[in-house]
Amino acid sequence: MKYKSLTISEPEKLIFGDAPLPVKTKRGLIIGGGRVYAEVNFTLPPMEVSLKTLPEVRKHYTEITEGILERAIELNSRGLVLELETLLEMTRTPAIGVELVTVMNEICEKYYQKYNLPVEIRLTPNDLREFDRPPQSRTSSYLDSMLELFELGSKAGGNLLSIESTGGKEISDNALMMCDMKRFIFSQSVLGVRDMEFLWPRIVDIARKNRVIAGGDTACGFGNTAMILADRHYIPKIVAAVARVATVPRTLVAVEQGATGPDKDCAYEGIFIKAITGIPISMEGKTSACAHLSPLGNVAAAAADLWSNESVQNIRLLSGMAPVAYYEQLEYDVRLLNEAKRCGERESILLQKLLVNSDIGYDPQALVLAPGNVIRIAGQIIRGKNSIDATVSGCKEAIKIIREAIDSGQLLTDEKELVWMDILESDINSVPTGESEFVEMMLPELGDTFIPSEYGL
Amino acid sequence: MKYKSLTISEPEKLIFGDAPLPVKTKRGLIIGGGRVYAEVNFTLPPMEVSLKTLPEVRKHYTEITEGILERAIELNSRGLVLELETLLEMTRTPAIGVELVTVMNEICEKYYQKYNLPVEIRLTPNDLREFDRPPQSRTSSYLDSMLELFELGSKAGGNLLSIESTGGKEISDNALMMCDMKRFIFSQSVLGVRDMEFLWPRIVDIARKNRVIAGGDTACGFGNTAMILADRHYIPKIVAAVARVATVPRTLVAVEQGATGPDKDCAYEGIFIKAITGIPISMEGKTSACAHLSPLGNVAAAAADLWSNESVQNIRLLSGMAPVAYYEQLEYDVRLLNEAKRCGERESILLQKLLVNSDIGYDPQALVLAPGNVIRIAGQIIRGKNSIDATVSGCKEAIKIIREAIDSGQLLTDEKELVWMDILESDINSVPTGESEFVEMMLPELGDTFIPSEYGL
Amino acid sequence: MNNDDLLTRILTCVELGKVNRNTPFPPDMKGMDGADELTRLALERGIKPSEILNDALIKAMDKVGQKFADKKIFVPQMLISARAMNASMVHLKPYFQTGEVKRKGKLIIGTVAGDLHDIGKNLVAMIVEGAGWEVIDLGVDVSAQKYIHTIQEHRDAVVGLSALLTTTMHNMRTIVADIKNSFPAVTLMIGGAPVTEQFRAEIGADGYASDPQGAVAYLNSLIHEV
Amino acid sequence: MNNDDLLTRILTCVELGKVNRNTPFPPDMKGMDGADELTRLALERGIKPSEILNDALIKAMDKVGQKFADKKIFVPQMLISARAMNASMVHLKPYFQTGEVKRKGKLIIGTVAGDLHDIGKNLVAMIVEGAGWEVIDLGVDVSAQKYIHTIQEHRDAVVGLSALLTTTMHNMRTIVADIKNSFPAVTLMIGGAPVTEQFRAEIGADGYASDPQGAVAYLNSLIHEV
Ligand code: B12
Ligand code: B12
Repeated sequence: MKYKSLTISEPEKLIFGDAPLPVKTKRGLIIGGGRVYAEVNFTLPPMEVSLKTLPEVRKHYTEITEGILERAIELNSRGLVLELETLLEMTRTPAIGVELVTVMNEICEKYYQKYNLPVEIRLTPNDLREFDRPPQSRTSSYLDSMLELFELGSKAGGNLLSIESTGGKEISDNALMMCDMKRFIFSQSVLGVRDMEFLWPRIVDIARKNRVIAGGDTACGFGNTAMILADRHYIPKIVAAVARVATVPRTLVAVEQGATGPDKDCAYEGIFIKAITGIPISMEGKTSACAHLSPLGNVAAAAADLWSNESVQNIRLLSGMAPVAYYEQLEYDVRLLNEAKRCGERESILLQKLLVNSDIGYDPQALVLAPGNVIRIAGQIIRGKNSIDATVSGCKEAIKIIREAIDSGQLLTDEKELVWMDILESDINSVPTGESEFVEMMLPELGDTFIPSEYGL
Repeated sequence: MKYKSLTISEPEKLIFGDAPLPVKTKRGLIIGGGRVYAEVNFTLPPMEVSLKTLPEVRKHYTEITEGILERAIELNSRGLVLELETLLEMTRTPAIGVELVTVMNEICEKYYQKYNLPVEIRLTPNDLREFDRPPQSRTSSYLDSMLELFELGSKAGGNLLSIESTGGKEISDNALMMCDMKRFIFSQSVLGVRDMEFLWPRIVDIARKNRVIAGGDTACGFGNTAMILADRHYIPKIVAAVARVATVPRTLVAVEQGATGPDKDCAYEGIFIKAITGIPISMEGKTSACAHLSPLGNVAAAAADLWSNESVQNIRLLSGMAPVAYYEQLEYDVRLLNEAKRCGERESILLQKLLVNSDIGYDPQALVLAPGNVIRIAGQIIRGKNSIDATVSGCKEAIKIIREAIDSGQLLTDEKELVWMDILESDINSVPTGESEFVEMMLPELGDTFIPSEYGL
Repeated sequence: MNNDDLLTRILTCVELGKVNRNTPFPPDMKGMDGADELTRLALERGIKPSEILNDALIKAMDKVGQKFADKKIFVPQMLISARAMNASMVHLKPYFQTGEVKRKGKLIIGTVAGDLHDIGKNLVAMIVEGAGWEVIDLGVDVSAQKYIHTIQEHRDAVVGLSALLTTTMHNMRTIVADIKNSFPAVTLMIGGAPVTEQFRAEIGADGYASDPQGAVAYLNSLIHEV
Repeated sequence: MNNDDLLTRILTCVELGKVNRNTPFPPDMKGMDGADELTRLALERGIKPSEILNDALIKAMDKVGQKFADKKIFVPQMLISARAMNASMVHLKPYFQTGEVKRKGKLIIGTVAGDLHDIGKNLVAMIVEGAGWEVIDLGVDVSAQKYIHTIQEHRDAVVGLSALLTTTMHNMRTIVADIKNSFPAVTLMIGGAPVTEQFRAEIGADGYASDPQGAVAYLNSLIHEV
């Protein structure tokens, strides 16, 4: 592992609003520099996206951006981030994505000039490569449009670059459904890591060339898929908790390759990345209930530098448009966090303790995100000989923490979850440390579900 | 004034989750007894409501109730309140309202039996009397259907009764638009108080007879109308802040007449009622951004015993139906408050301080809701010789508090607001203390906009 | 004071809300002539009523409306300008009756059946009036019948419908259908917090605006179209 | 062991996921015969394939589905039952080909064009299969053409469409229209997180279900209708 020690090793320092390596943006946000900002996410209502409907699409993004920034002025906001996470057609036809960045950026600039409100756009092209089945992670022409959108989008005002990359997804979905942790670890620590090592140098390059910021990646398609499945009782919560931890070494690669943060929302694993690397992170919690329900409403705020709502459609609520309503909710959450920071360390730590302790007794997924536990787990991860070893070590520590909490009665657990502890453990124990060994072991049972050469194997 | 002293006279005791007079419900919620509960509010998407569409309407309320209670189980909730605030047709044809209470109550009972989850329904018939213009507050036949819904609805499972009564509305709307505080005070302290004195004994009677709980009233149509107008910059925020205070003696009448709480959401004036009487209250803040934006997102939680989202339509968000998403958000807010309570007084007071201080520097409407200021203002109100005097005294104290905060630089204020301080003050100073004097003064300028006899004048 | 100066002074009176000599507001114009006196004077001097209307009153209300839209003044300040304008209009009334001056058009407005919310509708009515339109306000809880009855008497009017409740949006839909049924050519404009452009398209109304400024813009666009 | 006992044992094997003698799961059935061996035995004994299908396999999957719906077991447990069922079905295959046994019907299912979300669709496919339907899974990003092509070959099939993105709901709309255009009589069932009953009505699909249990219920209702 590149990181040999934790950048943050005390739970009290792994706290919202402060990161050892804050990120300063063009318009003057200092993310992780002592203040938490809202990161607002939004998407279209049910409609077609194409060059034909572009005028209407643009109208939505204009209305959303105007609405949010107007409200930001009303609420005396000190700044915020807007995310443009593209949908298929916006990436497949990069001109659409670029047009939307441009439109949004013009409005941001207007508010910056007029009110001195610093707003930055995070541009997150979606990973198209999955449209080939199995994906051709390195040779697909989809890759070109993704990189083109990164390139042209950062020229157009996308000052923070991110992606939810999906390398390994062809293995992980079924692995999760079958609760096969060995396979899941393979998808993350071999395929995921290799894909990130391929993808992120390219993104970082584009960012450097265009003087924008390479934010980070998220294992949304892995960790959050697990969370959603657990939420529906499709898989045990314990499996989802361990799966979350298994995504960390994979997501870490972005930073190893030069991403500087803010890490992307959706990545509940961000807090591990912050502990290891010191970069600022975006987190989402209760105020992302518009996008998915979760057991992580409060604990997710423990170390957030940006606070996000994940995604809400531009539809009308009684108060007005949903993105504006959700922005307001985020801003009040953020006000509370910042008031604690203003008061000082004691107050911040206490508020953090309340946020954390209010959730961790109910769900193992919340438990593993408590700063103290994050530091324990991250401490094991950095000791790993390689990403596989790191992933396995992290998972083992997570299981240990969950076991302790169940045994001490601090974690409520459903009877039917318990049997999975042993299954998980023996699964994890069966993972060999060496990559070639692991690949050899898995290839026969994975058949043609993935293309080894697309991962440099 | 009936209350001669404050039941709560220290800001630190005017705190969330604890009320001197907690209310115990049939299924075992103890509201104000040491724990905050969510109160979820919801309404229909755009559709017709009639006997014809009743099956579809019922389906909505079934789906909403099931959805929320299922999520409550997932989140290990310790109980909650569901509000049925009726729409026109549900009150005009009480059978519709009663049917919906019945349907909801069956589901509540099912979850109570199966999971021991205590859930209560707050039934809030809407005030129909405004359909006559000017309203015939006492002689209208609309009154009969309202009372019938109260009566039959409490038999059907509406265990908490409330209303947003609108006596005086025929004067207050224009008074607010004109920022005529004298008229507004007249609408509240004469017409509002008289109408409350007429209406509330009837509601309390029905509650006693059916062994349900008479919750309380809210000056939503007055205080919140002012807030919304200020939010759109139609009237000054200072006017809205003082208008809020002017609603207190009016809303207090419900308690004077036997209401025991929980006071209704929408009533940001609830915190004053709690200070004066000691009953538990429902408040709404940031998580009611689905229903209206506000400058009161955090401060509103300072003394909440129930925490509400005011109203959200049963429409689909990305995560699922909006009422469920909003319930989840409320539950996490409530978890945080309750974790502070679990930790103890020091932690609760600190969290309260953060909530309050994060808002009060930005808006006079937030400022007057800070517990310390509430106690100052309420202290003046109870010294009033009568409701008019009480209202005037409260308003004067509010203006004093706002002035102090502006002068000391603690409150950001727009230049264009400032001129209104003097106008407001001279307006308020022109109000005579005696009721008959006040009536005599106002009658000529109010013409036939209201019917004196309908207020016993 | 030449005629142009006089018109400018009327404009100023309306803009600042100086109704007549006796009104105390604004303080620094105490004792000076207001819209009332100056309009009379202008007519005596033979200034054309249409000039007074267009170059003083409507221009003043335009400015006021703009200040309001820019959040520089509050509603009461706008209402006071409207009052000053009305004081002036009293003198123009005879010329309206003879047809010598004309308003831009007529708007019938009301909140739909089942709905009592009228603050927004009232604001729209006021600002549309200030923009030079005649406004017939039917109040709240207005049935299709009542709209139709009124349209019968004012065939050339545009009709505005307001709804604030998601349930009365349904009533808006049926009322729009009923009116269109009786008067296919009438122009219907809708508004109110829950109403959207999409809903307008869905129910077949002609115009939608989210605020009074939008309403005025839409109405004015109708004139230019003609 | 009489025939009834044998069927019950097959049912138990499927319910608990005992594929064959060699599979280690469930631990307390180690070394015992599984669905594989017992089905062969049953056929040898002359038990009718339709009895095996209906009284053992489908009944077992019913129970499993119910446990799943009641949140008593997780997906992997259900998948393992499905595997055991498949081990049994291998032996029944010849009888399906001769038509001696029949499935309840056929479902063509796929995630619509532009959409890659298939976890939900896969679950539906699996549970519908367990309920006795033949399932033809077209995968993800399925165009109208591909649906139509497949329907051409399976005229009696019900078609299921899944969409998880608000933008691909639009594709769902056009695909539904295209299919209905080519095959007015085909029954279309839609689902996926953003899809609603209202949307179904709007786009003219025939059925909507929010989960696999609902999908099965809907499909079964089609049989009873016939
Ligand atoms: C004030 C108010 C009231 C007052 C109304 C006073 C009055 N005379 O209008 C009172 C207290 C009486 C009231 C009663 C009720 N209300 Co009410 N009310 C409000 C509130 C707080 C503000 C509305 C308002 O005046 N806004 C300010 C004005 C200026 O804005 P506006 O109306 O949107 O108008 C602007 C534009 O929309 C546009 N516009 C408006 N009309 C038109 C027309 C045209 C042609 C055009 C072009 C433009 C246009 O221009 C206007 C100016 O900018 C809203 C909350 C909210 N978030 O909006 C709830 C709200 C509308 N009410 C609500 C409810 C539920 C009710 C009641 C049913 C409550 C009850 N259970 O008793 C009753 C219903 C009575 C009835 N049958 O109508 C809900 C509606 C929910 C739903 N399902 O639809 C809301 C959204 C509150 C909430 N969040 O739950 N209410
Ligand atoms: C897992 C997931 C992914 C995975 C998909 C893996 C896979 N192989 O399916 C990955 C990471 C690849 C992914 C990618 C993307 N995703 Co995604 N994803 C999700 C997530 C987290 C869970 C979906 C899921 O699997 N749920 C579990 C299953 C079991 O439930 P289900 O799908 O609803 O299915 C059930 C029912 O709906 C029903 N059902 C389903 N189909 C059918 C069909 C029939 C006929 C019937 C009757 C019933 C039925 O039964 C199922 C079982 O109960 C959701 C979040 C959420 N809240 O849902 C986002 C979500 C759907 N994704 C979203 C987005 C934006 C994307 C991306 C565009 C992200 C990006 N910018 O890169 C891409 C799009 C890729 C594409 N073109 O499709 C958004 C959609 C927003 C929008 N505008 O619509 C969501 C809502 C996340 C969010 N909150 O923002 N995603």
